[in-house]
Amino acid sequence: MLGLNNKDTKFLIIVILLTLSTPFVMQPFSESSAMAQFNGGYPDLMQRVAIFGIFAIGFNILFGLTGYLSFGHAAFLGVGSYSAVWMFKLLSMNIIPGIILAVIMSGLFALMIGYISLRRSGIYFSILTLAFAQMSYNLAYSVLTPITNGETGLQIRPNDLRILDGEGSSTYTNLFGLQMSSSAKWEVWGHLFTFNVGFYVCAFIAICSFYLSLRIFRSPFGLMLRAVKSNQNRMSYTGLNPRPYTLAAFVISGMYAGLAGGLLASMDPLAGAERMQWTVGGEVVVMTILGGAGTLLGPVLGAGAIKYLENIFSKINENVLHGWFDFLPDGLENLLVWVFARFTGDGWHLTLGLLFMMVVIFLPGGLMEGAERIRNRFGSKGDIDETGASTTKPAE
Amino acid sequence: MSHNKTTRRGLLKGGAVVGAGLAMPTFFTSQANAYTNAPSGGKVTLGFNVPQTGPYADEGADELRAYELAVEHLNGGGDGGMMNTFSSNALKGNGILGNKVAFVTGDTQTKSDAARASAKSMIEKDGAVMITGGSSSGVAIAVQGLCQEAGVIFMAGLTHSNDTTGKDKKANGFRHFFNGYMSGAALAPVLEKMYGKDRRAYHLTADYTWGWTQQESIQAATEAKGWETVNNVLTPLATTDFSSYVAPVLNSGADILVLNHYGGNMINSLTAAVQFGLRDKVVNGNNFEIVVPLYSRLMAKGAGENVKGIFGSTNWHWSLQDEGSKAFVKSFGTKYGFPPSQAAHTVYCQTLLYADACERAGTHNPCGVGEALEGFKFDGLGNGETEYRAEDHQCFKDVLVVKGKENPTSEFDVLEVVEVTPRAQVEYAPDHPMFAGGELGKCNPGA
Amino acid sequence: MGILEVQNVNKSFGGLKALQNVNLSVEEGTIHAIIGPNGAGKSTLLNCFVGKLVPDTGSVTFNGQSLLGKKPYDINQMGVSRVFQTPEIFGDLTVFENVMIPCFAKRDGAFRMHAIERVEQEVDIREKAEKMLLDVDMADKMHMTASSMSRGDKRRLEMAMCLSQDPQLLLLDEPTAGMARADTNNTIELLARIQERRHITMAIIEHDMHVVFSLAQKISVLAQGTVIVEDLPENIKGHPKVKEAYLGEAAE
Amino acid sequence: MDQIILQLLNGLDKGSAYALIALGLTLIFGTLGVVNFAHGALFMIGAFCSVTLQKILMISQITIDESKTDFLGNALKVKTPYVEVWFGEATGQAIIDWSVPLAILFAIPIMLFIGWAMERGLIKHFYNRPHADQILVTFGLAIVLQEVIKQFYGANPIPTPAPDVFKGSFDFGTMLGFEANKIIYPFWRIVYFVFSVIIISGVFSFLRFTTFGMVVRAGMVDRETVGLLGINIDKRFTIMFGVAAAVAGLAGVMYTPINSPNYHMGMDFLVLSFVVVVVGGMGSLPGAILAGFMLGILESFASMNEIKSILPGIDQIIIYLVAIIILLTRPRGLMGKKGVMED
Repeated sequence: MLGLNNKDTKFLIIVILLTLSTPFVMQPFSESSAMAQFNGGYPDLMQRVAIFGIFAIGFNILFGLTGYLSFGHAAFLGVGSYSAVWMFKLLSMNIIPGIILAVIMSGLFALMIGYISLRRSGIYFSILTLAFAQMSYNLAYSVLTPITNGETGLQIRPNDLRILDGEGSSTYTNLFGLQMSSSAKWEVWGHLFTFNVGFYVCAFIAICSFYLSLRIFRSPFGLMLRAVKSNQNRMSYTGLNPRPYTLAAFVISGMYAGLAGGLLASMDPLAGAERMQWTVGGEVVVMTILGGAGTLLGPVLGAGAIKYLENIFSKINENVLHGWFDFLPDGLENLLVWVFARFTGDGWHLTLGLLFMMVVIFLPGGLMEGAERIRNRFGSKGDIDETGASTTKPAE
Repeated sequence: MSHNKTTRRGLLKGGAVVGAGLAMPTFFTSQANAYTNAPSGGKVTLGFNVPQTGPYADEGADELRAYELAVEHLNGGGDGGMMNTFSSNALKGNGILGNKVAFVTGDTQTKSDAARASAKSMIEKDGAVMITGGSSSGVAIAVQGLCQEAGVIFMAGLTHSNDTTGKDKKANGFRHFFNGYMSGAALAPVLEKMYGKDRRAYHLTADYTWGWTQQESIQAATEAKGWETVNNVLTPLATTDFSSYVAPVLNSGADILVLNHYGGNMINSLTAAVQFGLRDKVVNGNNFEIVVPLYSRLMAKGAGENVKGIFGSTNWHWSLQDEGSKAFVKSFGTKYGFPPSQAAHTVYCQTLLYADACERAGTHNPCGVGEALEGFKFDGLGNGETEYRAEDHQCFKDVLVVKGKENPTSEFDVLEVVEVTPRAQVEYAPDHPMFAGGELGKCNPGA
Repeated sequence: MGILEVQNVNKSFGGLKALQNVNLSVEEGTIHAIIGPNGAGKSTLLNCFVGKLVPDTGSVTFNGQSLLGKKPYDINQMGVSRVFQTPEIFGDLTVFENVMIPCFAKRDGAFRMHAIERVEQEVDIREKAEKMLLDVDMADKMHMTASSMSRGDKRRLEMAMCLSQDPQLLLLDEPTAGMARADTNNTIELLARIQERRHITMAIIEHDMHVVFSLAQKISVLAQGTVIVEDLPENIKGHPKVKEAYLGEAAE
Repeated sequence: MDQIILQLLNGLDKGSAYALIALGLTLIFGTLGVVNFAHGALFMIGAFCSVTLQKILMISQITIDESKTDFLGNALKVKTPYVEVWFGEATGQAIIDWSVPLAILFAIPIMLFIGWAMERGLIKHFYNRPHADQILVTFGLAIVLQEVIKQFYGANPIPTPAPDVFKGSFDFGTMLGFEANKIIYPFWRIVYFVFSVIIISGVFSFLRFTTFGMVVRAGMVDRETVGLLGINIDKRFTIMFGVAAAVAGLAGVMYTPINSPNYHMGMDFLVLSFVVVVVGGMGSLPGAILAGFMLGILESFASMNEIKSILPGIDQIIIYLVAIIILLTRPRGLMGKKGVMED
């Protein structure tokens, strides 16, 4: 189906089902329970997980397949966001033109940076991309303020031009009138599920992105990219010029990043310079490695894990902790609250750092390896092939 | 499943349907609430969005302490703090409108993106009806925009840029803190008195929006007093070593250095300026002086001895002796063991003011609350007579001119109040050119 | 006129003259061995054929076209394949994929973007690769990861990769180095079979005289950067200059 | 002219900080082949050694002064540091005054230990892992280290002044025949420069003139061969990791009077120091030093008003711009070795 073999079709269907049921999966606890703090099924987080999933899927096409480690993909995310917001300001609050321009602009930007950076490999390449991204960030924050609105970030104003929408039109992003921010809520047995238009738009695009990346992984082009990672020397002596392949991968992943940036702006029309900072570029690297570089689903899991941690753990303050341990004697309660407070609230970075270390130390293949191990432990050999390595078996 | 309830919440607004093809899906039933996150179950949730990681984490921590104190006081706990000195008597210590006050916290990371994500989660997940906090203007403006869209009230925390209530002002946003213009208006007369009319100033300015607006304000105010501006050099935000910007100052013929920096930037640039021995020099027959227009106690502490004798302005200081300030310092100090910072004071006041406005309006509806706050005049919150101006939602009150203390008696005692500049002196017209270009818009209840 | 013509090639690294006035002509359809003591410049010469090094002066032509300044992948596309001393293969990929890549390169040229097609559906490529693996007796190892194989298998794989491109000229850099006698004999047999069946021109650098004299139809002896003798194998044996070159080395 | 000399001095000073960090980073990379993203954190920990010593020296005896009141109106608690109680006020104050230089002695054993513990406890297991894994694990470690410091010391910068004798500035201009006040430079920054020159030459002579250093250098070139000679190269490399950590830590200690240390200062330097190392060429010690000073000087020149007025914002990007130009013209940075970190 859809140009996939049976295994991949099954895989895709599972991914689609998982994505569509995110509002349930991320909202496992009843509203009244103490665990409700861990519910993540609200629109913003679900959107972010989907969007950063797209970002990481794209990054993985470059890093997972070719092994080129770019620290500068944040620049494309930023370019995508700025382009989209400018389209909202000038043309229409409909997200389609914004997203299209975001992908085009980031693609052009990636072509330029990639063309220069790919003259080098290894860490020299990484530093070149990092340098480009940092330059973009520093300039966007200061000198380019007329375009980027600097520190504050580019925002929508009621008196923007919006040629297609006309005077006094709504300032909410929409898809042909369907507002991104509108949601339906469903209360059942104390659970509250939110179905948000924006999330489903993101989810639809994320599934398309995933499908595209699946096709790339299984294509001769994907094979060439893996050849680049494996042995560039042999590739050259086999009559293949590695540069156009890596450049194509770089531009594709840059366009994915731009798409993610455009979507971020579509869900929340603000484009800040921070999106271009190296820490954001580093974040997608971390997401990809954490989930499992070179696997199809890993980067999405990594993105989900980090965004969840960032948004949920940072909100657990001592007050909440006291609520949890209320039933304990005072001394013990205070002790436990103190211990937990080191890792939550303002200590959430510590949890993040520890998580990186634990995963890299104990699960060298990232979260996907963890999933693999669990699957093996329980004996059932899943039939979803993750690495893409052995799917090129002859069709029996 | 007869007890299932499908409601439509969120920000769906009628009209403005652009594409003709798609009509509104039918599963959305009519709006159940009159405004976003109307409290239910006797509980009202406030969202405290402060920096918990990054350079301003300590400031954020102090804000959180003040928020917790305010919530305690609103719910009738503690000694009541400034509720006792507040000129409005609407608050009864039984929560807000009889609803017990609960709160959620989040981390802005001092990044507009993260701050908006955090605020959104408070609105979407926790049902916060008001968002407050923050420690930089970029964040404040970004979150203010979000609250306007989402239909909740935003009480800006520490934000000093003219833009917050200037070109980026929003109907749902209110600012208690002072701004760059007020700093200039308060400082200039003191500087003139201390250093004379005929001075030449050299500005080092953080190269982003806040820095620019403050520099513009200070330059205008000092030039009006007869000073000359020799140069204005923009420094990158990421600078940690300011030596190469400080080094040329002496040769420029300037005899005053104005540091339009905040936080780590300010600590480092001031340290570098003092290290270069600028203050020991005599230029044009005048002692060379340094001015830091925006001070905070935490920053002054970070700069250590270097702040001694250096002038600046601040929103509030714990050593003020009015009843409101004394009451606040007492209840904060008793609870936490040290005096509150200006950030703590600002957010404490705002929480009280929000609660008070709800009581007076009789609703949490942002439009009602906004109306109650607009043009509201009050006293007893530590800054003398104060007004929230209706035209731009900027708060007008006395501004403090402070100076680094020469002989501190404790680690908190680093600033001394030189002058309390009366409110009249720092007021400006709502259409002042430095604040032009924005539009308050209409209040948005979100429904 | 040979398929590969080398004329007056000079190459020096700093002060060291690696190649001096090298002249060489490889006749189409023959196996041409290049021998010589260590450090004679054999590998340098080979690198000049494939675009890894550019000679300081002189010319290298293949089918009448100059190879100078061309990139390795261009030279390969012209029909020159190379087997390395230590096998250069795609270690992370399966054996089958290793062979498919050169098949793609042969069909599509140096770059073709086919990001949406499926590898599985490239029937012609797959068939060709399968056939090639059968040819070198590796069909059973098709789905192994290449890096997990023995050294001998890796070399056979590399050979298969080069052959799958139907090269006009195959360059072999010590194809039997480090092999046991039995393996060496297998390799000799394989190369002879290929030459017989496909008439591929080969240039071999080799130390093992057994290999050289079993295969070569012509031999060039390189010593201190110059070709001292180029002749038929029977004339090389016992040639005084060759003796001097090798004994001289041994005497040192 | 005076401006140029002044910025040259600034550049040398900035450059010495970059060079010191890059030196340690390169030592680790060159010996162990590990990309250490936690190196900035080591610099930060060094700085906090200085803060810690200051805090230790300031541990105070508390006496209650009934005549004064604190901010709450209670009787004031007067703190007198024990060192002043024990050694008399003058000596005690002098010791506190000299806490930053004293912190050098304090920091060396601590940093050596941290370096050793890091290598044995964590880095050792990552020698044969991909560079990306090394980056992630050391990045995680960097976050953990800085968060731990934040838990203890808060996020606000902590002032750690230089001894009084080093306050003020020195007038180079009068020496060179300029007017007074034309070229002045703070004493402590001169001290920092001299200090870094000493450390750098110390590390170089250690590597060049001691047997230990020669073995290490040989090991950097060809680890296997040196191992075959029966030398325990791993142990020496572990020690070099400790030395590298100590170099970073000392750079941090001495830096504290220049900028008040805070918990994320390591991250601020991290990206920059990597740019320096890569521009210098991966694995090359002289390259790292050269690049450090070069970028420091260029950065200083870029912040001159004359240049900024022609190219606004140039000081924002100069380092990255130079890095790009150098990497495009010299494939392996200034003095990089072939094949190192190129795949």
